[in-house]
Amino acid sequence: MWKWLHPYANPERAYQLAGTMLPWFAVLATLLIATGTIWGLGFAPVDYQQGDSYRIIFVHVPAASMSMSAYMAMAVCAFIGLVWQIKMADIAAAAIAPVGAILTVIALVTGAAWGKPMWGAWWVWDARLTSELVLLFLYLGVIALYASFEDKVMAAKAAGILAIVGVINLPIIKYSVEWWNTLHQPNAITVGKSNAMPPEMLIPLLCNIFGFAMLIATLSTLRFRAEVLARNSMRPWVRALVAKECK
Amino acid sequence: MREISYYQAFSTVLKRDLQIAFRHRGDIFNPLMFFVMVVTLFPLGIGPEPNTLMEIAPGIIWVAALLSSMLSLERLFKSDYSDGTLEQMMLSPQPLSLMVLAKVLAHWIVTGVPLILLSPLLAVLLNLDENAYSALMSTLAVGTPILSLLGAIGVALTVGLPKGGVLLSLLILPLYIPVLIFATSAIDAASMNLPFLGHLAILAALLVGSLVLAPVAISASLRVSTN
Amino acid sequence: MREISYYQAFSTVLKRDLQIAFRHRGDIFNPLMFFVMVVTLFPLGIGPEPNTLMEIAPGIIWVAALLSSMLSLERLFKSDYSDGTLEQMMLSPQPLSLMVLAKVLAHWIVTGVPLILLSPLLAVLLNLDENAYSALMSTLAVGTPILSLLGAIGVALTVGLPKGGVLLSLLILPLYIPVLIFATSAIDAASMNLPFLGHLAILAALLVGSLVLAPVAISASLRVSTN
Amino acid sequence: MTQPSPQPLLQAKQLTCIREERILFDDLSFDVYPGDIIQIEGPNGAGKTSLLRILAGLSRPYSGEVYFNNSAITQARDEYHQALLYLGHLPGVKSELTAEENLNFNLKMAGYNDVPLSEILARVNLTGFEDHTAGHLSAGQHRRIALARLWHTEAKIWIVDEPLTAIDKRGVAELEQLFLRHADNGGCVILTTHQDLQLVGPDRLQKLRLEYQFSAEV
Amino acid sequence: MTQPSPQPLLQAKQLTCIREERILFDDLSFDVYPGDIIQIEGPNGAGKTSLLRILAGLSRPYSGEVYFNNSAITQARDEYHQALLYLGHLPGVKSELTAEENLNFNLKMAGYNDVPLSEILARVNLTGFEDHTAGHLSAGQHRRIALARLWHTEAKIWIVDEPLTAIDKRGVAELEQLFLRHADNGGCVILTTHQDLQLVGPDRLQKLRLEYQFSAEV
Amino acid sequence: MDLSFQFSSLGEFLQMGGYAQYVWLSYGIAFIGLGSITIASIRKRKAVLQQIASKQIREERLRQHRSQNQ
Ligand code: HEM
Ligand SMILES: Nc1ncnc2c1ncn2[C@@H]1O[C@H](COP(=O)(O)OP(=O)(O)OP(=O)(O)O)[C@@H](O)[C@H]1O
Ligand SMILES: Nc1ncnc2c1ncn2[C@@H]1O[C@H](COP(=O)(O)OP(=O)(O)OP(=O)(O)O)[C@@H](O)[C@H]1O
Ligand SMILES: [Mg+2]
Ligand SMILES: [Mg+2]
Repeated sequence: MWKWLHPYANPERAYQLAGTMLPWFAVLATLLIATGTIWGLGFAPVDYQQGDSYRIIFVHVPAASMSMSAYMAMAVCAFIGLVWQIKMADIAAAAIAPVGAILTVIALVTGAAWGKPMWGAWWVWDARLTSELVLLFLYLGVIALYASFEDKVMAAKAAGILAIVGVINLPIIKYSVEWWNTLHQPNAITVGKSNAMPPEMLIPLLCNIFGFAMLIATLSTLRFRAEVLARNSMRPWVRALVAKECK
Repeated sequence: MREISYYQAFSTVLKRDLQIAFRHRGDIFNPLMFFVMVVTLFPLGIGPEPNTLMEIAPGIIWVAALLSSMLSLERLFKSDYSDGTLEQMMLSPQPLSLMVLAKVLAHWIVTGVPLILLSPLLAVLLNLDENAYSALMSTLAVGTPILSLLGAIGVALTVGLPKGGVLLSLLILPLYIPVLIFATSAIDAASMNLPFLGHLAILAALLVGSLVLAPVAISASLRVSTN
Repeated sequence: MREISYYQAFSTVLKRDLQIAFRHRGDIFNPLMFFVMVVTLFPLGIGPEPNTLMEIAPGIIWVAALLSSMLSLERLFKSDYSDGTLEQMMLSPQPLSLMVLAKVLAHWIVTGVPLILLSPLLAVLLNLDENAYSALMSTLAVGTPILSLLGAIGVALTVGLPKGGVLLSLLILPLYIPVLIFATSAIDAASMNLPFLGHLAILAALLVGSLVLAPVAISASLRVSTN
Repeated sequence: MTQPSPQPLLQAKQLTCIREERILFDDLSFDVYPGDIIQIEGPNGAGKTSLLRILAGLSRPYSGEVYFNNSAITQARDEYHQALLYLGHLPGVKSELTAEENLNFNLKMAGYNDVPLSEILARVNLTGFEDHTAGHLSAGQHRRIALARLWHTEAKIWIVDEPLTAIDKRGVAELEQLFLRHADNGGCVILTTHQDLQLVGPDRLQKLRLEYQFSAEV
Repeated sequence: MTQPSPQPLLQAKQLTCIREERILFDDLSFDVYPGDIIQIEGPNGAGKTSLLRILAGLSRPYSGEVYFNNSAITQARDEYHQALLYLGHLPGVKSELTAEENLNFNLKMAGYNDVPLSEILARVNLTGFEDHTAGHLSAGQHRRIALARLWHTEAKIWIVDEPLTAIDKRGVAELEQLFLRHADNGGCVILTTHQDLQLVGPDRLQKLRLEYQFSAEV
Repeated sequence: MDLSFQFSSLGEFLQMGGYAQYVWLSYGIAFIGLGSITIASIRKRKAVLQQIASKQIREERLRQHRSQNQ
């Protein structure tokens, strides 16, 4: 593990590697999301139960599932940073956090917009909804902690510890919320049990899910590169870069 | 003459923290009063309907306990940090996580225990079902140490920041949610005369888990945030 | 070249405090998050029943606003005290109560205003009756400055003490109770489609009273507690 | 401590200070004239800081009174504060603000507008640190931000408590020169320090020694 | 900084420290032998405190490593901390406890039991203040409580950051004597101060000068 | 697989079978959110470069100041 990661622990190498991967991520993300969204909005068949409101699924489910994956990715980076003391991994974790938070917000808003026509309320205290809300709080905690330290090296380490603690708690939270909710009030969300989804719906959905994954990769890489530059501003290679780009 | 003993380090820190707390009686008295006042604010804000109150009593008592634990935690490492004692503790030959555990234990003794003892009184104020008293006290007894342990992680992360205050709540309230949920549903079950030992067992498992993991996380956080 | 002007003193303090707050975005963001999180804790503690939640929503939102105002107040004078700025303010040729008023105003702008703006969202989360939204926002608009002013008196009294934290809540929560009662009953009235201007007028009167008296009380308390 | 000079700037009359039932000083009277540089001396715990805080009006003496322009400072607080510059153990510098913002705030509060901030900061050797937040400066640089006020003030009476703490040698020399210049221009300086002053010679420096007193009968 | 002596107590190897993207020192290496008294010199903001904190293991250098007994201090943390006594800018004294309780706590944490507390406090001239709460003592007395630990320790390596701050002249002389005695007994002292040491002659004192560096390419 | 356009007109497409506000709200928020974070991320790199450049200038000034003084 250490041997494999070691070369990329060098900021300059990491910066360049990120630079070569960036366009691939970006192109894939654009293509997949464009296909999935246009297909989903215009060409996928109407759901006989929910009518056209179901078309929200093509943003809602990708955003919701990717918000969780992004958290996992962040925590894994933080763990690598903490255990093997690789500064680049800490920076990567810090770069993922805002992207994940935005996805979580999107999942919440699209879910709420879907809930209003389906359940007649913008918000109910359902297990899934609640745990998504808590996920948002966890993200915000990581971001706020990172923002509070002026020394970003320390900031990334501290935020990393919090991300790891959060990931241990996330299953506990999810479990507890699920279990809490069923005790009080079984909720009427049975919509979209994905057992019988026809391929015309499933393919655009999968397109968007992968598209969102690529988007996370794109945005995180972008932010990662900026952070690496900021952290290494006294290095000659950064100075050369600055001299080149700012004329 | 000189003797490095883990036990001595633990007990010295514990004793010192208790001594400071008892010197300022306020440290014990104030979180308790905060707890009582938050609980009394609700009937004022919601209205005195006994049935509503009864229904929401477990939730209110536990939310108040959560907030009061969180607020009193805020200063856990702050004064040690700002007068340099924390630095000295990090430089002492014993493991930091041990001393940190002693500090958390002292904090719990000072703020958690009185709260548990006082809780039946508040239950009376809020018309809680009588069957639920034992569940209330036992969930508090098992749950408040978890709150102290988890909260201390957040405090350790923010100790070097100029204004930790409210940031802290953002970090640790989400972590408190499982405790809140299991505890209040245990009380609800008890007030419906259902068994609640299952819930309590989950809480106990959480306690054991955090007892093992939290000190390590706390000391790692302290080393990072005071770097 | 040198010119002692009251207006300049007021605006300099106000600007500086806002600047510090905007520098650490957290100062604005965190009390707000605390407010949101306390509100979400209640459904988790009490249960997701929409009707119960609707009934207790005004109380919960106002208690959360009260606590978040109080907690964010805690640091109002503390950092000025511990870095010596307060001493310098006391030695400046302008009246202390003026500068103190500027500080309280800055605090309210930073913590009170965002809270008012966010409150409808929380009302949605708690299923508050739609008629009551305007009452909620207007009581918050008139009530939160009172909280800041009254709270600042308590903060000023405890600023010299090593651990003000929870003691503060004892001093000021009782002062907050009238505001809580009038505000929640205004909202209750509104959700039953009754007029609530009467309650609001009482709150406005309280605001005017505290605007006149609090700054004097605050500056006197500061002089006493830092002697 | 008395010179044949027209009008004292500041008069301490029969000051007594009692802390924790211990008498720090008793019946202490002295006058401060323009041009005076007075060093309060004494071992740790003698009561130097307590005396300076009483002189500045930050705490009240057990008995006695401080006079400025022949009126008690509690009576004429505003005029006194216009003529006074006090720097205590705590520097009065906010860690969250930059060096420049801190200085600007301090000067504005004292009524000075449109000040050449970076020039003043250059005087205390902080060029290049103008927009570093003060919390990220070293101990000495932090204190220098507070001291910068001394370079731009019209206050006649300077009361400074251990101004040389954490300041490097070159900084100490510059401060001493500043004190001399201020005294020459008709101001007065009351200071404490445990270091020996190098540039302010024994002809200029007046010393007021506070002895360490054991609790004794009054 | 090298003497023909058998075994260095502490070795700094190629230390680099970067703060706020400014290089404070780069590739700094030196050995510390028993008997050394080393004063880190330099203007405000040069990086003295940063260096001492790295030597003590309180912060990590950007690159490089500190060795104690030929093993990196991060590896052998416990043994190193047994041999180390560090006193920073902050005294590590609790305002709520009395002088005696503070000292007792500090010594117990370092593993010393049944210590003649009042005797040690007498060494730092705090007789009569044993049961005053530390918060009610003067600035110098407060620091003296922290310094008292120096009079009762078996640690070989002393790292002290501006130990003379706020201490009166007699206290400074006593401290210097103590440093000399400690070095004679095979210990070493690494300190910073902006004052000139009077008793530790230039034959004993080794100086390590940190120059103020501008950010430069590595 | 049926890959035909599901709506008979653009107007109908915009109406989304009566769920227009919810569907377009969702997609709107999603794309505004993703778009703004994309822009912010791209700008961030520029801002960092700018910052480093201005710092270099300041250092230069500092170096001159110090060499004058010494
Ligand atoms: C604010 C409200 C909502 C939130 C926070 C929310 C959140 C979530 C989350 C976290 C997932 C899990 C994604 C995964 O496991 O990969 C999910 C999936 C899903 N949601 Fe929502 N949701 C909300 C409202 C709704 C509504 C109103 C509907 C439909 C009526 C809906 C339909 C679905 C469907 C169909 C899935 C995929 C289920 C599956 O594949 O297992 N959601 N949502
Ligand atoms: N907490 C911090 N965060 C970021 N930068 C810091 C911090 N502390 C110090 N620095 C930077 O490191 C530089 C050196 O600081 P340090 O405290 O080591 O100086 P010093 O030599 O001890 O100075 P002094 O004589 O004033 O105590 C400072 O100029 C500052 O820019
Ligand atoms: N806040 C306080 N409360 C009670 N007593 C105090 C307080 N501050 C100081 N004292 C008492 O007053 C005495 C003198 O303190 P003061 O700070 O005036 O001494 P000092 O001469 O300035 O000493 P140093 O040289 O150490 O700064 C102390 O010994 C202490 O007993
Ligand atoms: Mg003093
Ligand atoms: Mg220093």
